[in-house]
Amino acid sequence: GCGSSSSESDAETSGSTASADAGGETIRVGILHSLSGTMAISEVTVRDSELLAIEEINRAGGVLGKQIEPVIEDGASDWPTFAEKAQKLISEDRVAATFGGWTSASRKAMLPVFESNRALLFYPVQYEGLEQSPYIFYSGATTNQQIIPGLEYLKEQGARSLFLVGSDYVFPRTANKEIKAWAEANDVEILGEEYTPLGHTEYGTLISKLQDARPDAVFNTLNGDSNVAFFKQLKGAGVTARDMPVMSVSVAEEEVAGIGPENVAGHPVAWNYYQTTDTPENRRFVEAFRARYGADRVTSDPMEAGYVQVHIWALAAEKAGSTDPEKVKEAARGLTFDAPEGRVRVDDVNQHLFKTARIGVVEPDGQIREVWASDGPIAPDPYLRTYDWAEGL
Amino acid sequence: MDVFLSQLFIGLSVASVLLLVALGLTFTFGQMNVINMAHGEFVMAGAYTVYVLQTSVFSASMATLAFGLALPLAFLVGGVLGLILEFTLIRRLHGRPLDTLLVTWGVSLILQQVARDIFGAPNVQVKAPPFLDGGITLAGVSMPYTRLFIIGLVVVALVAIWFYLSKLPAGRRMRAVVQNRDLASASGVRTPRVDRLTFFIGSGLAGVAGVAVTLLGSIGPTLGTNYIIDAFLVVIVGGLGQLRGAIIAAIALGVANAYLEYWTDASLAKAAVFGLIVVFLQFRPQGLVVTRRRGLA
Amino acid sequence: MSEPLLTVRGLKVVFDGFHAIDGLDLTVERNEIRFLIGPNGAGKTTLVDAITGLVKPAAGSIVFEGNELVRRREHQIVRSGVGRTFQTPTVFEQLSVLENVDVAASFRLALPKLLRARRGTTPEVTAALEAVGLDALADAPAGTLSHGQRQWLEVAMVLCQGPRLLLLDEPVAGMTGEERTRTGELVQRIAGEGTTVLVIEHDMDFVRRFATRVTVMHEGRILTEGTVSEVQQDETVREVYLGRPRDARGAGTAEVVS
Amino acid sequence: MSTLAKLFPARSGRAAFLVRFTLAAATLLLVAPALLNDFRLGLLARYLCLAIIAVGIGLAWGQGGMLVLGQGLFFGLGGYAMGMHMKLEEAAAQNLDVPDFMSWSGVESLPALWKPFESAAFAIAACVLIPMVVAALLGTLIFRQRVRGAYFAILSQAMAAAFVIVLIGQQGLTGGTNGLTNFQSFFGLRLADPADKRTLYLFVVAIFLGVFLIARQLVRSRYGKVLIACRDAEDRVRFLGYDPTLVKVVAYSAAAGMAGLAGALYVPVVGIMSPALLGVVPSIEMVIWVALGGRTVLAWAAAGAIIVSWARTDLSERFPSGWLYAQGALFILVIAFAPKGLAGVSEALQERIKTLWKRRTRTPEPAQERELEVVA
Amino acid sequence: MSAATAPVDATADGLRSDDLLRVEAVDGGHGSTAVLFGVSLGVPRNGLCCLMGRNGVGKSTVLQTIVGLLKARRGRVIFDGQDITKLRPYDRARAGIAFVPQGRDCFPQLTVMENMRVVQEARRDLPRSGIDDALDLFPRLKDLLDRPAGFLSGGQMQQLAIARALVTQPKLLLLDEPTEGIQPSIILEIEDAIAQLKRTAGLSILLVEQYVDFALRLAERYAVMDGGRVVDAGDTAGLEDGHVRRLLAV
Ligand SMILES: Nc1ncnc2c1ncn2[C@@H]1O[C@H](COP(=O)(O)OP(=O)(O)OP(=O)(O)O)[C@@H](O)[C@H]1O
Ligand SMILES: Nc1ncnc2c1ncn2[C@@H]1O[C@H](COP(=O)(O)OP(=O)(O)OP(=O)(O)O)[C@@H](O)[C@H]1O
Ligand SMILES: NC(N)=O
Ligand SMILES: [Mg+2]
Ligand SMILES: [Mg+2]
Repeated sequence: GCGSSSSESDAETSGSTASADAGGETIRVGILHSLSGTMAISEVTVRDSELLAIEEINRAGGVLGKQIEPVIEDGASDWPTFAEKAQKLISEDRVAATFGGWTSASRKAMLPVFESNRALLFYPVQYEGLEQSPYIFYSGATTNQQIIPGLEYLKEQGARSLFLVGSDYVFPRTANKEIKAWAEANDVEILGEEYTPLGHTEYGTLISKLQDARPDAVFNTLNGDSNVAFFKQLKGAGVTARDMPVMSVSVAEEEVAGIGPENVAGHPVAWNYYQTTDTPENRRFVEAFRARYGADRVTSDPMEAGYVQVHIWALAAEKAGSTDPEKVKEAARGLTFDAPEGRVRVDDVNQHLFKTARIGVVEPDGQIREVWASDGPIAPDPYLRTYDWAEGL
Repeated sequence: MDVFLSQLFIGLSVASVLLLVALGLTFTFGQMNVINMAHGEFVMAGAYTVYVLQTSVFSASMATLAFGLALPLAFLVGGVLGLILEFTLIRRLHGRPLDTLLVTWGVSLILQQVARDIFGAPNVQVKAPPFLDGGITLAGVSMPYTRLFIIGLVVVALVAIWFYLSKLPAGRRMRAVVQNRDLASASGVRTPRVDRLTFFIGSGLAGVAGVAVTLLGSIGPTLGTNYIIDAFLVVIVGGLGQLRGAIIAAIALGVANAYLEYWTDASLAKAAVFGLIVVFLQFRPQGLVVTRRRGLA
Repeated sequence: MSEPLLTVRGLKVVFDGFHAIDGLDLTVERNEIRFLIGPNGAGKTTLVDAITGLVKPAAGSIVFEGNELVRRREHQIVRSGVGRTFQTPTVFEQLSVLENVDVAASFRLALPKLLRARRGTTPEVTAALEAVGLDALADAPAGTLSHGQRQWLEVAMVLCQGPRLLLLDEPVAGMTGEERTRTGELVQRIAGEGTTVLVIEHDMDFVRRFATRVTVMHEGRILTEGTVSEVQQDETVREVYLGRPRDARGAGTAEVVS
Repeated sequence: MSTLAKLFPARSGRAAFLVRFTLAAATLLLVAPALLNDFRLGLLARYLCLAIIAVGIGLAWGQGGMLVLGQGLFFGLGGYAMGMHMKLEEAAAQNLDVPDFMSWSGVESLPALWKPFESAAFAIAACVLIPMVVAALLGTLIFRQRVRGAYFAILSQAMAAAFVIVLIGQQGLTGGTNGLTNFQSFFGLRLADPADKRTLYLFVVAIFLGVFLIARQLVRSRYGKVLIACRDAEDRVRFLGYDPTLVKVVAYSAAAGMAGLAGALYVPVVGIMSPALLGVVPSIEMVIWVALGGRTVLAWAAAGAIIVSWARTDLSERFPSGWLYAQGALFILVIAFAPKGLAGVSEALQERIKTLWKRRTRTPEPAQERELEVVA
Repeated sequence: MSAATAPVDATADGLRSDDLLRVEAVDGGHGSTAVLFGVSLGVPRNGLCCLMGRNGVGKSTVLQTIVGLLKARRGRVIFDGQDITKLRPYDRARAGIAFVPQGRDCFPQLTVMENMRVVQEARRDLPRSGIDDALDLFPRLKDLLDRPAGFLSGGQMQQLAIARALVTQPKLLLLDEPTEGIQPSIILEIEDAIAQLKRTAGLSILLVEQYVDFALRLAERYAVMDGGRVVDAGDTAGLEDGHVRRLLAV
């Protein structure tokens, strides 16, 4: 459907152009992920789980009695393209909501588009916090639901010194800014902080820096392909999880498969969900996913968040009796949903989810075994207002 | 640990990967003047060859055998892809080197998408053969077997290529065709056959490089894009079609990068190396090893 | 007393240890047509290359109208009044014959003037084209010219620049007798108009007809210098260059139809 | 048919050009705004920004033979110059010390590099002059050493790559991978307002047409011929008394200025400037537009940019997961099989039509005519 | 008018049924530019045909069409009884045609020796002694064997070009202005060499040459071109003195 609809363009009404078109037979929603380029590796899996959720909802009768029709667009791992496609989904396809993005860079690019059109974006990936757009729902973890528990866990395990390794973009840099503040307050020494460009593959020098610095643990915010190179070369250099555990916040089941489980086995990760998470909802989710996409596929945290956020939008729309963004926002406040990761709740104010933090360890079979979990869902705190050490960030 | 020596080793191993990718280019770019942007995708095809062998042909316990067989097979896979490219497109582009860049760029887009459709967008995994686990420590420098293996592979490839180019009639023919196609043809050299063979070898080497890089990094549709620019820079700095130049250039770039990265970080080191290349070309505009010519070029 | 137009002293050009020019001294006076002959590989083209900046001499000096040329860049040498053609003609194949000559003729224009479009044809361009007989082909792309036509075009291009020293590297190679005569007459006319011409040529008949003075090079040095007949009588010149005519062929060895 | 023939005469004389130019200008200024909705008109504005880059590439590559594979560098310099100014204007409007992204990376006071961009005049001049000066410097270094052909191509590509690496690495200064986003206004135009966006569109069209005329004059002038001469036999040009370095630097620098200007317009039109727009991949694509349109014909170079960008938008909307095939195939087919690009295709078509027309109107011309031409 | 495939009158003398090479009513040119119009000529077995004409009349184009670097648009090229019009250049070379192009062509970055070896190795049937034989004809090359050919002087390169052609031990040698840029004494030697090759190796030669005397001394057959057509052709025996000169002076 390419809109050559000049009649639709209503030059009279200036200002908000988004008026989710609820008049048709179906309700259109946007699915906007990178289907090509470096990030496709991660993002297509999220698209898959979002489509799964849409199918489930449609099978159960749809939303407001109408079927949901996904409009899929390719963000092409290119942030400006995300912005362009978001605009297209809003003004031409008149989607009721858009599910999309992975990197914080893509989200930052889309943010002004959604804000100026007063349209809704559901964003499924853990991120660095310090953001709260009224038109974005954040269904991945913010810092205090993933990174801080990860740090606390390392500290509990006896780590007194850390080395920070990350990809060179906004998420790792901002996250590390927070980590350093935390470390200072917690008497943990930061022995180094290194960034490599997205897609970097040569980690020899970085590893020798790690070997020189001898930290108790490494905190890893690398994203995408780089993780594969990093872990393979780390193992090649003879560094094991026992010598120097590497806590990752962007390595989930999907990435483990690409790295090769034998290369990451034993290293800890921090997320809110694993394929092994033991809830009835998750058993159903994994089964449905495999039935739909093949038994060899794995599920992961961002995939689960993608799946969950579609359901949350559908629930909110039902509750509001409309797909109008303002009404959906209103209805979503405090909404709960029994997700594969356990019960989640939409925060009244900041539109993030209450989520349970889980630390896991990678097993040689590629699955992740949970070794620690928070007592119930943690309230999202994107600006870390409840932490003294985070003042001035 | 002695930083100087360990960075030297890291530099050399970076160089070996660069060189392995660049060697194929000394054929297709250096000899035939084809700027093959799809070379990286041939590397990727080599990497997927290992994956296919390991997952679909051999059982997991036969990783070593699969890996060993992958070397010749990846050469063939890369080579055949190169042949197809030569036969369908490159053939039409003689004397338009800059256009080959643009056309093969289109080819590389398509090959990436093909890989995505066949193997899926996510990375796949290859098991290193067990005998490459671990490493040795010499003079305080730890040398992973994987790195040593790649260095060894490069040395073997280099010797073979040197012999081919300078000792075998086929190599001479190859150079003759590049330098004066019409004259070679009118002298009885079957130029299309020479072109195809050149492209086959160059692309085959890319396939071999693909096998090597599975030991170090990710295997995914965009694998090739990581290496392609650096590899071209090696060829440029070395001097077009100059084996000796490419070796020195790869080592210089690899080692410079290793030391610079140690003192700064990966981004700055990379930018600095690019800067150094621009400066270097001020002194040696034709690269390290120059083929001089008389009169007007 | 007027100083010579061109003075070359102690010139050495070395390629990888091979001395292509080996301590050469040469003086060219104003308004002469000087011929440079010598065996293949004697270094004639290399000498022209050195004068025009294409190769850098290892030693020696080249003084043109009182200015040292060594170490100047090619275009500066041209701007100081030295023009040349090439043994293998090179023209701008995508431009028309007329544009080729026009580009050559505009070389002294400053950038702002260059940025204006060409309107019509300047007299020097027309004259140069007529002089070489390419006026009929003015609008043809230079890429479609034959070998010989390209040689003519090259001559037209240097002609319209009005150089004070013109270096021609085998300008009549591949031309028929009639064409040679025309070229020779053209050279004479140019010289008459105040341009000194240095011609490299192997065609002895052509040399005989048009040379005022002949310099013979051998192995990177000047072997001898003199009038045509002086040079032709020289034993060494016969030995290394002319060869000995054999009875069976009569006197003319490589005579062109005239 | 005869009116058509009048509009598109075989020899592109002055009058013919004026007709075509007026037609194109009218289409862009009057027809397009009437037909397209706000979103599509916004896209067209974006394509026109890209077409400005393409005109520059047509000049440097098509006429001057320099395969500029790193125009992203200059596009970025212009874009960032404008983006920095707009960010500062906004920060001032919101009473912030520094733009939003700086505080995310812990930069609390405005870096010295940013200070001059508070001035609108400086920013506007910088958009064009910084790229031109940088190009002149780099160009002088590179061309003086006679680096050319594939060497130049790959070197220029490496420069774009290095620029992107630096941008990404200096997040506090440049916004890193994100680049600069979230702009609200451009010299008083509110970017979210459709009426203001239309004004912006018209502004872009005007600049595009102006740039095109400048480039055309360069090509038509004597300088343009010298440039072609440099492209075809640079070394020979030296022996005509020109310094090819200078000749090439002028075109390179002009192309850079155009790319910079395009970048400056791109920021308000699209609302983002990021390294993703400037690296190796986008830079190669810029050249592909030109190759596809026709490298030696400026108008077709610009058309190439518009056509390819439009095709990309359209294909990726129709086939979100398969559009790369279509795009790749398009590149391959046109460049390999139509070396002169769409310009050549259109020329051949016109030729075909003309002969058909002639054949129908006149008696077949004697086969001799052509031969005599050649022999004469 | 050139629709007639039969050779026009003037060229009838230039073509015999038993000629080693027969060019029959060939039209040809460069790309879209037509240059040749119904060119017919023949090279007798073990003989020499000399092709003459002013600049730009199409002599080189004829040679390039014979070796296959340019396509004949009409007409046929028959070599040794075989129609080679459709063959690729290398197959024509293998059939026994060698070509010395105008303007000093070589493989510039190969050494003089490699220039010859690459040609010799291109085919299995060529003996290595071919190189020695060629060097014996041009002894001055022996001092230059290791020099990259691109560095040679114009005359040196021309000698190499002829030597390289001889390495293939051809039946037919096409020489495009071989004396261009060669010093007088060597022209004499080349003349001797050609005569000797005709005598001892049974070589046939098509020679493009501006030095009429030189050419006519060696030739059995001649052809004169103008405007892409053969305007006169025939045997040199009994050729009235000055006939050719008059034709060329048109
Ligand atoms: N770049 C180079 N490297 C090595 N040798 C060279 C180079 N340039 C020229 N020579 C050698 O220098 C010598 C002089 O060459 P040059 O071209 O000047 O001779 P020439 O007198 O012009 O001869 P000809 O009459 O044949 O044109 C030759 O032996 C040639 O091989
Ligand atoms: N590459 C080309 N493209 C188009 N036309 C060409 C090309 N080469 C030559 N011609 C044209 O073909 C005609 C014949 O050229 P050719 O080279 O055969 O002449 P020639 O008789 O060998 O002349 P010369 O004695 O100057 O070498 C000329 O008029 C020339 O303009
Ligand atoms: N939010 C992330 N992982 O970029
Ligand atoms: Mg010479
Ligand atoms: Mg010729």
